[in-house]
Amino acid sequence: MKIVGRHDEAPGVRTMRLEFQDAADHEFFKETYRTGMFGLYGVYGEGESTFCVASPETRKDYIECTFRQSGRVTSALANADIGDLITFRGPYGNRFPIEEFHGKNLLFISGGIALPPTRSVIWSCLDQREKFGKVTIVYGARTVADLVYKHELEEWQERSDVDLVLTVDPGGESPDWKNRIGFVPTVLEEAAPSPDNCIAVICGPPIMIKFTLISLKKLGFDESNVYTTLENRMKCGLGKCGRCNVGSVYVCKEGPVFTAAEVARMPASDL
Amino acid sequence: MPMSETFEPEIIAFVCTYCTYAGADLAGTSRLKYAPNVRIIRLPCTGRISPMFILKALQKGADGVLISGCHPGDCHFTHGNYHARRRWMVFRALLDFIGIPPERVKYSWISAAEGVKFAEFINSVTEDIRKLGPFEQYSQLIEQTQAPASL
Amino acid sequence: MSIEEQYRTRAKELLSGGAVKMVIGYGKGSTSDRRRPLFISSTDEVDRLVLDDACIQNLSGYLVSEGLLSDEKRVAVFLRPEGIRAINILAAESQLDAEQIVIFGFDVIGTEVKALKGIHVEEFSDVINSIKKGAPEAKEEELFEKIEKMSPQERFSFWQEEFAKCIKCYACRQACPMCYCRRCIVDSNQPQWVNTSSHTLGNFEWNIVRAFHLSGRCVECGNCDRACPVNIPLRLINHRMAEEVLGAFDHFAGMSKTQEPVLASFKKDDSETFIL
Amino acid sequence: MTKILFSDKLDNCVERWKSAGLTVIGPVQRANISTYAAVEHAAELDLGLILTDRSIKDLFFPQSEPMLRYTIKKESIDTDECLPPSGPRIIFGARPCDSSGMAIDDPLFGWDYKDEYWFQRRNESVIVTIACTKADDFCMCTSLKMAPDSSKGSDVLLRPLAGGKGWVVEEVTDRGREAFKTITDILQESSDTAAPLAVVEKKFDLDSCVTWLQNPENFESRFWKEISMRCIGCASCTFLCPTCHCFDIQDEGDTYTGIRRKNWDSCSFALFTMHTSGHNPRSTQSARWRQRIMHKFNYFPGKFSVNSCSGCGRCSRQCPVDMGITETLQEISKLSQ
Repeated sequence: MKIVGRHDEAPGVRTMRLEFQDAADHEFFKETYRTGMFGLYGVYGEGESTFCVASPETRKDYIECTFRQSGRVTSALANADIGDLITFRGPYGNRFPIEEFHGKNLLFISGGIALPPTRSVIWSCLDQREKFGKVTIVYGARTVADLVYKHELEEWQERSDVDLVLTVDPGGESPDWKNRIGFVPTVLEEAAPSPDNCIAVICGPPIMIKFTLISLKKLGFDESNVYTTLENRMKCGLGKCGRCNVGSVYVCKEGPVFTAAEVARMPASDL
Repeated sequence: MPMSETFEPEIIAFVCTYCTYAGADLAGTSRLKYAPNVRIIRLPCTGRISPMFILKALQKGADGVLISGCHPGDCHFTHGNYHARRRWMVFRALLDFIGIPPERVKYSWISAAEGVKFAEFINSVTEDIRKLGPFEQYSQLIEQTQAPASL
Repeated sequence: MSIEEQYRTRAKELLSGGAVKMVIGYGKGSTSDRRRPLFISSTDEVDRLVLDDACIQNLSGYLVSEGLLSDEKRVAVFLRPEGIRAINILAAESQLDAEQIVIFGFDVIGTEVKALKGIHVEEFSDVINSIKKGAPEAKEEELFEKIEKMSPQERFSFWQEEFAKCIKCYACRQACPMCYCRRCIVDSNQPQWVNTSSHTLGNFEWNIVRAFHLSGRCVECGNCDRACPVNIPLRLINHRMAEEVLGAFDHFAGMSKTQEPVLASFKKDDSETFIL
Repeated sequence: MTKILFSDKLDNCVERWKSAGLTVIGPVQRANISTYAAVEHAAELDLGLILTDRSIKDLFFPQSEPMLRYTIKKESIDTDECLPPSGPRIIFGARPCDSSGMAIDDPLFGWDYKDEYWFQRRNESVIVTIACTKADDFCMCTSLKMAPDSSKGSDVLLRPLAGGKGWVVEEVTDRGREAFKTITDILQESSDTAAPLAVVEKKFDLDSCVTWLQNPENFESRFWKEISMRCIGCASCTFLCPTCHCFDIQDEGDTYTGIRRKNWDSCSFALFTMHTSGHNPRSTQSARWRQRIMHKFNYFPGKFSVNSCSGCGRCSRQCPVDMGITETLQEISKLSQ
């Protein structure tokens, strides 16, 4: 795939827009891709790395992905320039059942670098805004600089049909920070969205998910109405190589999207 | 490949920037002619030359490796080359025991003033490695990595 | 009283008085000729300890398991002289505090188990000294001599055949008390110094690197050699390296807990005959 | 009357198979280890072994193999897929535990995406298994509801005659029948009967172990830490195991050209599941050992209705610290009573 656009979201975090080189591949992607699926992005000579497709199923002319430069593959991806070719294998995995969300209120909760998978769902819904009820987004990061998709955050903030709650961890605020300060679960409890007819989508580091699930329970959310995506280390994406499974669940085949009820059935200490 | 006159060995040189690299520079500015088979990699000190570098050079297909730095006592960092010397001693024994001929890895001390010694050293090493011929045992291993699994 | 009984009694005393929090020793294995590492932390388990000539494994590697010694409590461990030397090296390389280690020293001569006197590592220096003296004269294995006599090409072919078997299970590394790095060089991928694939080239690299990193540190306990599931004679390479540092730098690994690591020290008059 | 293949005729068979275009593979001693390798003559085969050190898995899922070659050019990337070497082959003298191990892994490599590397080799191989008349302390097929003469995964099963004279031939699959057609005239009808099978003592009660493993409460049991305390975290058990199938994908090469390889990987390595962030879902050795046992006797059968263990006992036989599946299941067996 060809890199047609790239920009930095936060220190070390980059978004790339990729276009298909091969029409048949693009057709296949158009047919199969649904929000929530992931892909293996690679640079030959370095390897492949798994992350979600950050662009929604309503926009399939390209793929957008956002990643933090941290390992061998992501460093190579970060070094790739506009016009360079990288590989994409996928889309793999299951999806968010967006149709089932129709007519419901939506609550998105996300932390740090985990906004991309949530963003994919957010845009899938905002691109057909009329089909959904109230949309609330709670997003937090360690510091102001670590917030990703800053332009889109501004856009969402300005939209009257989206309720955006931004927060940074204590100590991470900048002098002109006007939004909330506090950890995501705390801020969520303060915002206290109603669980009535509401679907929650949460994505974040394991520790955030753990405490946010507790908060959601307190707020009265039913586990089957809470969705999350588990992105484990993967190599094959085809249910063979054996590293992504949590208990008996192969995340690459049966996931990465799970309801909190499904997650609760998995062995907690192996998550 | 038969050992013929046409064989031009590929040699990688790891040199310290303060002495040998300056010596190479001197050889150049003095217009001394020396064999073009050597690719020089400049490092801050011989103490920085990890045996991994030597292995990597062989793994990437070098026929010989050459290592050079400041004379004992002259190290810019006072004793980097003393440490390096011990390491080479041990590494040489190891290579020998594994069957990688020690003649393929050469060591020397060349100061910034020894442009002539540098040119002569390069020439003699190139000549020696040329005589040894291509490092076929290792290239055979490298080829194996390209081949599909045998069964 | 047999040594086994003596040590059981001592273990009981140490554990009951709280002098040590754990005793690492040997227990019965899955067959009559096997012994397995045993971790005892209560006095009623002490009778499971076994000490006989089948207790071969060097247990010192367990001492550097993550978190074991971080509470500054003492741990007792059954060690042969090689194991005791390993403690010296680990202490010299700041991997543990030798004060925390209570040693149940023993040696096996023929089939007879002999107790080694002492509790702390410095008390065994006589034993280690006498091994050092014996080292150069120790009878070398036939295979070792055979390899030494080979031409480089023959040696290469010999090791090629051996390393071709390697499956990169890293049992040699995991079994070695000296391989304590939290992240081994083969696990580092930026850059990838050693190919992780177990093709022969990658296996050559791995085995050379492993041997080099153990040069002057290996105590020849044989853990790696016994652990190797494909029977690569790793002991030969280790022995060659030990011989080299002894000959070239008069370095015998694990003499004391303050001994300078051979490749982190130097002498101005070190031999350099090979340098042009 | 049964069909018999006499040992002294084996070399004729090898000749026959070779001229029929089959590569003949069997257990041999090479460089101080027993393994499977291609042979030219029957004399090279070492059929007296209880079990080879290396498993038959090597022949279907090698420790390292290229998947594709890439060349990066200015405007495009050329790739060239490397498929395994093809050609029919006959594996003579596998043990029932090894052969059944291959059948156990078939559903894994076949679910959803069909692994060509595995199935090309599977489809081109005839496995001739020899039932066991000898066993050692580590053999445990009977504990896994198998037997020294299980024919699972075999195309032909041979039962040894007393005195090593030959084998009673039992053709199991069409592929086996096909391969043995080439030697029909070498086989002889005889009333000889097979020697008694090896007696493999039952070491644990599998059903009660599985019930214990399936109970979510036992996931956090102290047992896991205790049983795996001496585990040093190497991969010799997983790599020698005929059914362990985890792998890694690695690129070797530079920015211009190189090879993408598939290498064995092991759940006992800490790095296996480690995220780049440093978070590791299976962060302790006990969690990793638990995963291995759970995967073999709980998760895998849950998905594919078969235990991912054929009872060869290599894990225990080769373990540097004398651990293994046998001991763990024996202990679980005790706990579940």
